[in-house]
Amino acid sequence: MPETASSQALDTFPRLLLNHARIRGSKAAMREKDLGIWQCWTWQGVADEVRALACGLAEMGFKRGENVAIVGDNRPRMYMMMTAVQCLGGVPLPLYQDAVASEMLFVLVDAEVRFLFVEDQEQVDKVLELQEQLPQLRHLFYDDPRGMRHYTQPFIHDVRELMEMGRLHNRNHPDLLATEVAAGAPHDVSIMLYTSGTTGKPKGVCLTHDAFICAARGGVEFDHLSEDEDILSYLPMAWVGDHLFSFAQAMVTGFTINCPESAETVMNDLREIGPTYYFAPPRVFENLLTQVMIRMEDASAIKQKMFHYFMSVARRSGAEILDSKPVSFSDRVLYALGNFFVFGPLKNVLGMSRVRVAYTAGAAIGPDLFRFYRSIGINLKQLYGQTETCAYVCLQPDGEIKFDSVGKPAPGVEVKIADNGEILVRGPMLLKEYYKRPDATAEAINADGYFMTGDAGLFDDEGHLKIIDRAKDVGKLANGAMFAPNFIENKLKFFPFVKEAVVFGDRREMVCAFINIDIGAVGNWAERRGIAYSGYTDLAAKPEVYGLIQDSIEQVNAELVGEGPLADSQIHRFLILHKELDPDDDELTRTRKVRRGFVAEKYGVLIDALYGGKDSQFIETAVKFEDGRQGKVAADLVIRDLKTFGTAGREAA
Amino acid sequence: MLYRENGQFKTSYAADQQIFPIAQDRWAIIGILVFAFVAVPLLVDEYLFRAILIPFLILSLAALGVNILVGYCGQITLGAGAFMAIGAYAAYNFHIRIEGMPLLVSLLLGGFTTAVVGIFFGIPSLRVRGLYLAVATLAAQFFTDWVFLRIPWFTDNSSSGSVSVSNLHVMGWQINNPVSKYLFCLGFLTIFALLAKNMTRSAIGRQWMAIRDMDVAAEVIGIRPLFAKLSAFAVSSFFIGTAGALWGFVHLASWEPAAFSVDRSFQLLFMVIIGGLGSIMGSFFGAAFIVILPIALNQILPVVGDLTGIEISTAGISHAELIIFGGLIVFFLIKEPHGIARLWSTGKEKLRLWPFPH
Amino acid sequence: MSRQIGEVILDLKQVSLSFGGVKALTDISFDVREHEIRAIIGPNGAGKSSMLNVINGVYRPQLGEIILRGQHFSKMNPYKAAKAGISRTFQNIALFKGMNVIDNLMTGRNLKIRSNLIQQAFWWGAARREELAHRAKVEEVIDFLEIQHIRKTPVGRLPYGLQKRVDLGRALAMEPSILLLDEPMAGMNVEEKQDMCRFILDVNDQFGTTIVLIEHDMAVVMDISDRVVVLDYGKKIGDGEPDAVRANPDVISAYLGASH
Amino acid sequence: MGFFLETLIGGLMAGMLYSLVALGFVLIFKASGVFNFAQGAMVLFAALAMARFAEWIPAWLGLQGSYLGTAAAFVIAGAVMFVVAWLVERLVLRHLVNQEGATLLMATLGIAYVLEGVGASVFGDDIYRINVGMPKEPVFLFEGIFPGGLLINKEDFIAALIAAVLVGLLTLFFQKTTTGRALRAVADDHQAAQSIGIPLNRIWVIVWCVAGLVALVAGVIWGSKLGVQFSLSTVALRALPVVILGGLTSIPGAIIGGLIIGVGEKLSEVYLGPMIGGGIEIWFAYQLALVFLLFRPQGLFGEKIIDRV
Repeated sequence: MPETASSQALDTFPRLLLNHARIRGSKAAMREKDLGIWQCWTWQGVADEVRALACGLAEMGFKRGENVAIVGDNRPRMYMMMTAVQCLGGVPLPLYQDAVASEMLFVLVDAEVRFLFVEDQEQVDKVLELQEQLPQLRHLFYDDPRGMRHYTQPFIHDVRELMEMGRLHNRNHPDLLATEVAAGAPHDVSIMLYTSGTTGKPKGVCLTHDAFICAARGGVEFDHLSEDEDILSYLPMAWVGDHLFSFAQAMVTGFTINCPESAETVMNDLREIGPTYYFAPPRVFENLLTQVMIRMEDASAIKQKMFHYFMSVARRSGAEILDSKPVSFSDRVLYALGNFFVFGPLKNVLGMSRVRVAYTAGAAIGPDLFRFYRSIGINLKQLYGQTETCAYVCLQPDGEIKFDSVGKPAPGVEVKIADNGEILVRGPMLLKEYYKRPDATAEAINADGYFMTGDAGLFDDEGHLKIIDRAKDVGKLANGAMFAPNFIENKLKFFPFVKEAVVFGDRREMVCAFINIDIGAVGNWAERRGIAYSGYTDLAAKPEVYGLIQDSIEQVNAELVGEGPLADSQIHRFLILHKELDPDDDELTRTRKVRRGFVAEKYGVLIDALYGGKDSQFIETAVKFEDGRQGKVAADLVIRDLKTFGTAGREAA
Repeated sequence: MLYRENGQFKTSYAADQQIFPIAQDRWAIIGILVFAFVAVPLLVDEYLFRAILIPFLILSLAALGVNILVGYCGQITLGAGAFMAIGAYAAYNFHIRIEGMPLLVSLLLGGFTTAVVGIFFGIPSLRVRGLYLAVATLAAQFFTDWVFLRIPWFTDNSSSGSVSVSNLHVMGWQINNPVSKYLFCLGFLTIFALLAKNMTRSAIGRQWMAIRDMDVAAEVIGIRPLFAKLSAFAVSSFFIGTAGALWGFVHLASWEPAAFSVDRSFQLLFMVIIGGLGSIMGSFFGAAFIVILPIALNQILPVVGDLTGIEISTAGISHAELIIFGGLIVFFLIKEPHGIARLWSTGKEKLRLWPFPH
Repeated sequence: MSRQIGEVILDLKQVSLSFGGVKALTDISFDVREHEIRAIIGPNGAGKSSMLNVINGVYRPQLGEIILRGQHFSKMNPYKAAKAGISRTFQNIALFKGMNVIDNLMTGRNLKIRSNLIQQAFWWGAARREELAHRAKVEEVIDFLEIQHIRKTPVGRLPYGLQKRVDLGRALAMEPSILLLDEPMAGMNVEEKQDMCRFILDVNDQFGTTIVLIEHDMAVVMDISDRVVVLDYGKKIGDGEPDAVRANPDVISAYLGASH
Repeated sequence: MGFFLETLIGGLMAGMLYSLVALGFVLIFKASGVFNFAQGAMVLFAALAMARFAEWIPAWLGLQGSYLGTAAAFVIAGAVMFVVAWLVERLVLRHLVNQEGATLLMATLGIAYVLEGVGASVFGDDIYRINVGMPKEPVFLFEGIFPGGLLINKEDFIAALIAAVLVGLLTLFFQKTTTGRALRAVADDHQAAQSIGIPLNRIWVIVWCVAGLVALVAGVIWGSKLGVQFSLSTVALRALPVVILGGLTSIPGAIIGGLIIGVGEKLSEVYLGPMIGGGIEIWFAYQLALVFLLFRPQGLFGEKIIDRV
């Protein structure tokens, strides 16, 4: 049957796009809030612009297999450029738009980028800063012409120029695009994403059309997504999660992606669009919840009472109702009332009224946080995956949500646990290779074709995967007991007052911790108690704040007692850092993961003080401000001892 | 609380600039209109039509007119009653002096005549502002009072000074019972309210508001105060005049100049201030408040008297009404100087943000 | 810089203005060339604002004349000035407080409205088309000034710095050829001043708008203006390029005398 | 000629009373920015109080036909007006600080309703007479100069005299006393006045007391002439054009404006009335003021407004 033949042929993104243009050409493919309204592109419109872009690139001398770097916020034309590059058999290479010039340099050189597509003047300036070091750079295109009038360099072009050129080219060579698309193959690399890499230089992860299409199809079928979904695309385009959800899945199903107007208006744009399918890292959900709680504090007493009453009803039965589990009639009635008075309106102001499926991934999510969203009726689920696996390994099936697991292996994915506890995965979604790094590729994929995730985990009785830590981070205390720092840090970070935590203990006799407080939550807490403070450093040093954090850590200690092999990892001593850990100071990765080794080295004095039994320690640290200036922050940090719990009680019980 | 705005995104300026951009509001207004046009005629008795609904509709229309001038353009008027009178007498004269004049045309010509006179009395607004202007508009009030009382031509030389119209019909539809009168006025009000809303959201409305908020800045961006103010006077007078014609023709059927005294002017000004200056919705709220309050007091006071055992005479009740009416007005001005419309919009805002307080 | 400073577009000749015997401006002449940024500086009460008010006809000078693109005006009025493409911002922000940002900017499009009252009342035909077209124009200004997040906020609720930006926006919505700015940066913090400077330069650069600017912050004035005129007690005491003006002894003494 | 002079003098005498009432308006407006529409109701209320106390007090105390009763009634009515002033400040004005002119105007209308309602329920709503012993008989002056002399109504003459004296006293009070100076400071700038320690609230009570007193005198005079009845409150509306003519903030403006309006009204009634119909005095003053406004928007003595931008 011809139909089967054509659907079989839908194995690269350009073919998917052309197919959408054919069968749902007038349906909205992309929207962007611009000039006050949601500007729309239909699938046909997208296909036309992609054609113009691709032909323009061809005219400019683009060659099959070349990498095109794409830098900017989520904009329709940025996504279109990706497909345009793919049409010609090239590889789009999205970069983090907030990366500083020096960070971009490595990738641009490594990937031998000749063509660069950036959003605006800001990004152009960054590239111009590096111009000397990029001898291979041929053409730089920009999307937003604002402020670009005086850039006279001949290699800088408005993307509209490129498209104009492309249209002309298309008239002269109308078959070029079809030929190029036909020349593409599913095992071609469709995208290259650089992993930030907690150690060493970033590596380019090459992922094929096939890998991403499989991953996207798997997810789509798993959650029964249709072409009617709306998704808000606001996460960095260089992140694998955005690529899977906003690009690959949209391309597979034909649903609509929506780009917000600006960073300041994301919340408002979210409310307007009301996505049906939503994806965000835990930190976003966390911030939202904190906002909800802070804003509710200002509400009248009656409203607060009502809110808390119905939230308790939701905690009791909300998640169960969502999972269609049996719930008493009275609770159902109360929940329905709560839905009218609290949950429904709350979802409306959060922009989540229409959400059918929401996912979070990228870091562990606190059980309370997770429960909150599920209990008010938002079908929030976790997934597990990495850049190397197209963010696709495990998914939580509807109705089988466990707060401490990441779900079951996704369709088509094989997962097994190695002897050392490391999670190994195999399937069509695996990377093809690391760009120009056969050594790293060989290291990551074992002889059986399994990718070594580097995470330690275990399956529970029902086949749900539970992640404990990075495999290489799992160490041993001096007494031989297992030490999983991330596991403990995540427990700490589940407290709203703790922004970041770094724990130490590998090959040491006890566990100690650095804490970053959350300036918003703690600041609010302090204001309500009338504690005046001048800034982060000052607030962090307040004895009251120390007390607050101490309580939280001791609670974690109490929980750890029940975690079997991790009971010895209770935290004995801690201090609150005088500055916030910051990607600009290299203490965090761009995805806000702690660079443990770097931090340990940078703050060696503090670690010595923790383990040396001192009560306080002076430290002075260089910092980079947002505008690029350098400065110093100095403080005398207090160190506190903590209560730990024996395992005797548990044994007695 | 009732709002679910997710997914109501706008993909064109036309959608973004519609009168009710939120779907829930659109449904509510459709519901209200259906209720007013269909359910009310079936449910309500004659007394309610006569005593409350018809006066409410006509005075709402007049209040809309006053609000355009006072609320949108910032020109205080104390002569609204006079403009109602002009509308009523002009329509009357067109109606009786021109054979076979259709009712609708008479009413609208009443409005147009008022608009012309309104422009004339608006001329002082080009020179004087604020309270000076308020007093200048009183001049219009007293002058027209006198004209219709003393110049017999306007009242068709009627010996008693009172005029009357009868046998009203529009294209074969007899407007002779309370329901038909109600529907006739409701139709007028609906259309005029739509026109008023359109004007206030267009260039002309912005000109009025610019003059109101900061006249020097308005001039600097090329708004001519002459045109803005006189157009506000004209439109406002047109509305008030038409309302006056309806008041005379439909509500009263026979009337004398006292029906449009300075008290009527004050009453209309009360409506827009209590309802909310610069708000179409406020005009309705204000009219409802002012129409219903005296009737409610009239009903409630004797009951209160009975309950407390105090014998209240009819005169006593009317005095108490005055006191309570005045007191409530002062109370309202103190508690919510921006009027009921402000309460309404904060309430709506709260509902949209619910459960958050702000 | 690619912009070309052109011919004299606005010329003031021997303008004198007084209020009931109090002299605000005495025999002042100066010219403004097309596309340039022209600053007026001087101590408080030097007559700077009066100068702008004369240019766009809010005040009528007793003596002197204004030549705008070769046309002589002995008396300007605000409407004529607006028609001729002069728009301005105000020292004490004169926004329309009862309207939101979009509507404030829409008032700036007033002179370009062609539809009549009746069409507007029915929101019909030309009125509707115009309304939507002008909205699109206004959105461009909103985009230009980066005030998307407040487009539907009533201006009264905005912080001062943003109100100033909206004030500029309303002036820009007129698509003026000459823009008069009365202390656009007064009372702003450093960051807001930087933004405002950037906007002023961008306006001048992108649209070729001629700008006449009153400003107190000398660093800013010297930085962005092409020529500076200095007033003191209603008299002109200096005129020229920033460096020349800075070196002018009269200016130095007026300024030192005023600020120390 | 004699007839013209007669009319002129009659107008001046009536105008003196307008001046007095206008003064009440101006004082309140100067001190608090309130355009007091309740002035008419205050006149009615004061007249009612006077009329009824003048009946009741002799009845209670058994004083018949004595001037003492009338005097006591006047004092008590004055006290009542002071209480009214105090209540107005307490219950209304202090809650409406910084509101717009139109709102304040509406509030005074509310006060007017309350006053009319209270007046009618406490004092009754019939027509009452006030008899303060004003001579009713006319006198003839200058019989030597004009044939038949000039006919002057003695009652009007005395009323005008009283009004003139009161106007004079008030003017002196506000020009010479500390309170007067404080009041003028308040009129110039509320905030500045407050910051140098002038108690706004007390000033307001004082001006409302003065306005109450003015209303009482006007009420007594008009009441004894026309009878105390509901329409008295609209007579005071006639004083409005006076303030417009004179300028809302000007005391001399109020005085001169009153005289002009008084004369204008009488002359127009006599000379224009027969031509275009009777009763034109209702609107004539307004039109006069209106035409005048077109040429001098700030009134005769009002300050010129300069727009600063």
